[in-house]
Amino acid sequence: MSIYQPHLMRVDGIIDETPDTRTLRLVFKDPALAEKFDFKTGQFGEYSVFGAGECTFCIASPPTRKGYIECSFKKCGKATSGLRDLEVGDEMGFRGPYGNSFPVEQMEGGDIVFIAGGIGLAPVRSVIWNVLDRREKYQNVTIIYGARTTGDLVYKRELEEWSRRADVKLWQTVDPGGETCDWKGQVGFVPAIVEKAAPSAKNAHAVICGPPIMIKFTLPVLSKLGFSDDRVFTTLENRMKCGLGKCGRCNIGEVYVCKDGPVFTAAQLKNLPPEY
Amino acid sequence: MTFSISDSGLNALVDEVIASGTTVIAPALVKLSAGERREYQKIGSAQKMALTGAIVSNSLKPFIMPPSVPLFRYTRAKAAVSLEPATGKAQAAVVIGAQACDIAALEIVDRVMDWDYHDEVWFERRKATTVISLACTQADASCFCTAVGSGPDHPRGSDIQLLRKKGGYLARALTESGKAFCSKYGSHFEKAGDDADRDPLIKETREKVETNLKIDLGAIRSFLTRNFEHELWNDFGLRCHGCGACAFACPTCHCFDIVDEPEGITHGVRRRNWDTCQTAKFTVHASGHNPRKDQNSRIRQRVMHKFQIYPERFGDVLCTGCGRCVRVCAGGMNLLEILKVLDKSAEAKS
Amino acid sequence: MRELKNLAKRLLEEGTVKVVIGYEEGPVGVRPVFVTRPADAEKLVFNSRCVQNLAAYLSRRRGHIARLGKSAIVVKGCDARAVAGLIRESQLKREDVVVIGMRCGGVALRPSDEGPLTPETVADRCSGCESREPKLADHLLGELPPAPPKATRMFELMAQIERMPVAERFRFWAEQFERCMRCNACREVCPMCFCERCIQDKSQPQWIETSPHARGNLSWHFTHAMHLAGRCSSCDECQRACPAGLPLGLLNRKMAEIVRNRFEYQVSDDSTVPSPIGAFKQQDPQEFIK
Amino acid sequence: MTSTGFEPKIAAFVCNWCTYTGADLAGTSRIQMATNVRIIRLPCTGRIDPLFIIKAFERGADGVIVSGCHPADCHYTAGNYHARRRFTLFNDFIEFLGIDSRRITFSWVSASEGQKWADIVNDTTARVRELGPFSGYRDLVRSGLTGGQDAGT
Repeated sequence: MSIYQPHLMRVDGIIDETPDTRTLRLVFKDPALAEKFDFKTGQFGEYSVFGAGECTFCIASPPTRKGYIECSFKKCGKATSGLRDLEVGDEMGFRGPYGNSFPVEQMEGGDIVFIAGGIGLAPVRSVIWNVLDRREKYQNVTIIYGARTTGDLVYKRELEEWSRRADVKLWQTVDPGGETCDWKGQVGFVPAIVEKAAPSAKNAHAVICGPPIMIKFTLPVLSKLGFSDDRVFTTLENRMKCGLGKCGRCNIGEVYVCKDGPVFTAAQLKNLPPEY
Repeated sequence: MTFSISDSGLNALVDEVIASGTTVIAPALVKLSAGERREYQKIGSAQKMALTGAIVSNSLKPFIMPPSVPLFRYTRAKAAVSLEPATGKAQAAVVIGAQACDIAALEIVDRVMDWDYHDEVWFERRKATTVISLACTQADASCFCTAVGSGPDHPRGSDIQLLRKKGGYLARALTESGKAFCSKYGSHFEKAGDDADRDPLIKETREKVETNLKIDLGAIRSFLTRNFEHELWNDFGLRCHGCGACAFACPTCHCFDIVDEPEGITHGVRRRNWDTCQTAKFTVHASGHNPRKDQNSRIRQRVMHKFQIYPERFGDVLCTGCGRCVRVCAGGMNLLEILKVLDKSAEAKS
Repeated sequence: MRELKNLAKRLLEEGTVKVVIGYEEGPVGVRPVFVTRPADAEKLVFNSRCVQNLAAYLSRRRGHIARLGKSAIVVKGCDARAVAGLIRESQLKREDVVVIGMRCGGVALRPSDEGPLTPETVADRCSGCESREPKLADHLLGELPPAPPKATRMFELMAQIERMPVAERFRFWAEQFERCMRCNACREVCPMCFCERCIQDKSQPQWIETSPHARGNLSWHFTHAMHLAGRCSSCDECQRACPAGLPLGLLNRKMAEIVRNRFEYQVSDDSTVPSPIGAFKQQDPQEFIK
Repeated sequence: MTSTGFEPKIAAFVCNWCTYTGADLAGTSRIQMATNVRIIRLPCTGRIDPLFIIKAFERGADGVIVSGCHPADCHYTAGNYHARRRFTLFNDFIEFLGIDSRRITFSWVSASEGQKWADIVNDTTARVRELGPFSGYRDLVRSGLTGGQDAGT
C-alpha cells in the first residue's frame, strides 16, 4: 500500500458548530488500526472524500482519547463540500498523522495560556483537552477565545463545560458589534482581551492559533506581558497536497510546514521569510 | 571493470533485451510538425536508437514519474468504499544511451522521495530500471552541467557508463546491477577496453560547457539565504509567462499535484500529476490569500528551491545543468543569466 | 533600428510612457525586454528573429507589469491584431497603450534562427500575410521589406489531416495529445487568454480533467480552440511555446477557416469590428440543423 | 434489435421552453420512439456549452442530440441565435478532431412538434446504432507511461 493510500474511516458523529462549520467524528474501519493508531496533539492529517479530493486539517481531538479522531472544517471548496455532504455511517479516508506537535511535556509544571480566534480553536482544543485530561501536571490554565459574532463560536458545549470548571479561567469574547443582547462574555478583539486578562508570564507557555491578523496583533501583547518568543507556540496553515515533504508546495523559505511544522514558536516565525 | 562493445554488439544487445520482454528506453529520432528532434522513447528495435545528434529534448522523468500516474481506484457502493491500489505494476526497463545530466537527476530526486517516507510510486519504477549512460558529445550554449557538479562524462547515477570510441564504446560497470547486467549479457561484450581510446570529443564538450558558466554554488547558497527580499528579484519576473514549461521539462523538478478524477458517479481514480510552482494556483489558500502573489516571487521560489532549499537539506543542488528550462522557455528566461547575476552579487557581498 | 531606439528614448524621457515593451538580443536569440530607463532604449532591436507576440504582456493578469505604469509596445502586423483583440474585448483602453507599429518582412520560426528567411525557416503565418504594415499604430517605423518566402508545411499538414478518414484523424490527434503534459504554455503565452480563472482551474464542477492524459488534453485543446474562435490573431505563439512540439496552430487555423467560410469574418487589427461569436445575424447558415 | 445487440447511449441536451415541452407532448400523445435517449434539460440552447457535448462523449455517450426553439421563438429572444453560431463552429471543428459529426444531431423542435421530436430520436438512434459504439474518447486514458514516449518498432 503506497504512502498516498488513506486508511478507510467511518463517520461516527456529526456536530454542526456554526452554519458553515462542522465537526466530524471518525472511527477507523479496521479495528486493528483503531487500536494501534496514535498521534501527538498538534499533528495534522489529510482527510479524503473520494471523488472530491483531500483536505488538510489538524486533528481536533486530543490523543488522550483513543478510538476516534475529530476534525472541524469550514465548507469553502470542493473537498470540504464533499466532507460536508458525508452523513453518519459514510466511509471516507484519512492519511496521517503528519508534522510535529505542541510540546505538552515541556510545558508541564507551569501555566498555560490558550488563545484562539474563530475556527482557530480547533487545533488549540486538541491541546486544551490533552492538558485538561492530565490537569494535575499543570498550574493555571487560561483560555482566551474570540470569534466574530456569538454565532461563530465553535465547540459551544465545551466552552460551557470549561466555563464551569474551577481549574480553568475562560475568557470568551466577540468582536465589537458581534454580541447579542444576552451575551455575558467580553466584547472586543482578542488582542485587547489578552491585554485585559493579562495572564502572568512566569513559568508560562502560550498556545495561539487564529487568523493571521489576530496573531500579528496578539504576539506583541504577549511579549509585552513578558512571554519570551520561544515559549509562544502557534500552528501554520499552508496549502498542502502530500503532507509528507514530497510535493514541494508548503515551504516557507527553506522550512517545510508539513515536516518542520505545523507547530512553530513565535521565535521561529520571526525569522521565516515573509512568504506565508 | 572496463569492457568494450562494438556498434553491432550494442545493437544485438538491445535487440536481445527487447526480445526478453524488457522495456528499452533510448534516444530516438522523432519527426514532428515542429521539426525533427531526439527524444527518449520506448523503442521496439535497436535501429530505432539515435545515440548521436542534437541534445535530447525531453528528460527521463516521464518514465520514472509519468506526467499522470494513478495512485488507486476507488469504488463507492452506497456508504462503503473500496480502494484498489493502482501501483505495483512497473515492468523491468533498461535505459540505454542516456545523457549524464538526465541520470544524475534521478539520483537527486531519489533523496526527496526517500526523505523519511519511502515513495513507492517513484521507487517501484526506479528500482525496475537499469540505467546505461552514454558520455555526452553534444552541448550548446544553454548547457552548464560542469557548473553544478556534473559533466558530460560524469558517472553519477549510471549502472553502466558507455564512452564512445572508434567502432564502438567503452563500457564501465559501476554498480552491482550494472555488473549483473554485464554478466547476463556478457556475450556481447569484448575483452577489457582501454580508457585512453575514448573519443576526444568528450573532453572538447566538457571544455565547451565550462565556458558557458562558472559559478560558486556555496557563495550563491549563502547569498540566497540572506537575500530573500533583495530587489534583484523584481527584474527576473517581467518576461516570464508563468506557464511551467520549465518545471515540466526539468529532470529534477519533482513537484506534483494529487487529484481525484471521478469516471462515473460511483467510481474513479486518484492521480498524481506533474505540477509547477510557477503558477498562482500552486499556493493559493482556500480563503483566496496567496503567499506568492506575483511572478517574481515564484521565480525566486524555483531558484531558491534548487540552489538553497534542497542543498540546505540534502547537500547537493537540485539541478544538473541540462539547459532544458532555457530551451523550452517562450519568454526567453535564462537560468544561466540568473545564476551569473546571483554569483556576481554574492561576490560583491562577501 | 535607430528610429525605434530614438522613439523609445523620447517617449520615456517625455514620460509619455513608463515602460517600452520591445525586443532585445538575449543570451540565446531575441527575447522580450521591458525598457524603463531611457538609456536602456539602446537594447531595442527589430529584425526577422523578433518572433514573440508582446501583446501577451498587456493582459491584466500580468499585475507586475501593469504596476510599472503606462506602456508602449512594439508590434508587427500579427501582434497588432492581438492588441486590437484586447481593446475590442475591453481588456485595454486604446489610450492606455502607445502602439509602435513596425513594417515587417516576415519572421523566422524561432527567435534563435539566424540567417535569411527561406521556405524552411520562415514562420507559417508569414506566408501570404496582408498586414505587413500594421494599421493600428501610433507610430509606424521602418521601410516595408520585400514579401517573405512561402512556407507550405502547415498547409500540407492541414491537407494531409483533412484527407484522413475520421477514425484515423481521431487517432492522429489522440497521439498528438498523448504527448501534451499540460504545462499550459499555450494558454499563458496567448494574448487572448486573459481569463482571471481559466475553466480548467474551476473545480466545482471540474469540467475539464486537469490530468495530462490524452482524454483530458483533447478536452482542453478543444475548449481552447472553441474559446479562441473568431478571436485568435494567428500569431502561432502557442505552437512555438509548446515543449512537446504539438501543431496547436493548426487547431486555430482550422477554426479561423471555419469562421471565415461561415461568417465571412477575418480577425483584423480594427478593434471597432465586433467578434463573430459575440454577435449573430438572422440569416446565419443552419443547413446542418434539422 | 440489431445482430450485434449494440444499443447506443444517447444524451440529449434540450431547451426547457420548446423541445422539452415538445418531448413531453410526444410522451402524452403516446408516440412510440426509441428509448436510448437520456434527456438533460437546460434553460436555453444558448446555455448548451459545447463542453457539455464533449463531456458526454468523454463519459462514453455514443451520440448526442442538441435541440431547442426555432429561431425567433426563443424565450430569451436571442439564445438560439448565439447557439446557432456556436454549433456551426462546433459541428465543423469536431469533425476536424476526428469525432464523426453524424453522431451529433442539432435540431429545432417547438413545443407543438411532438412527432418531430420522436422522428429526431428515432433517426439519431438508428444512425448511431449503425455507426457503432464510440468509446474511443473515454478510453483515451493511458495510465502509467504517458507523454507519447513510445516510438514503436
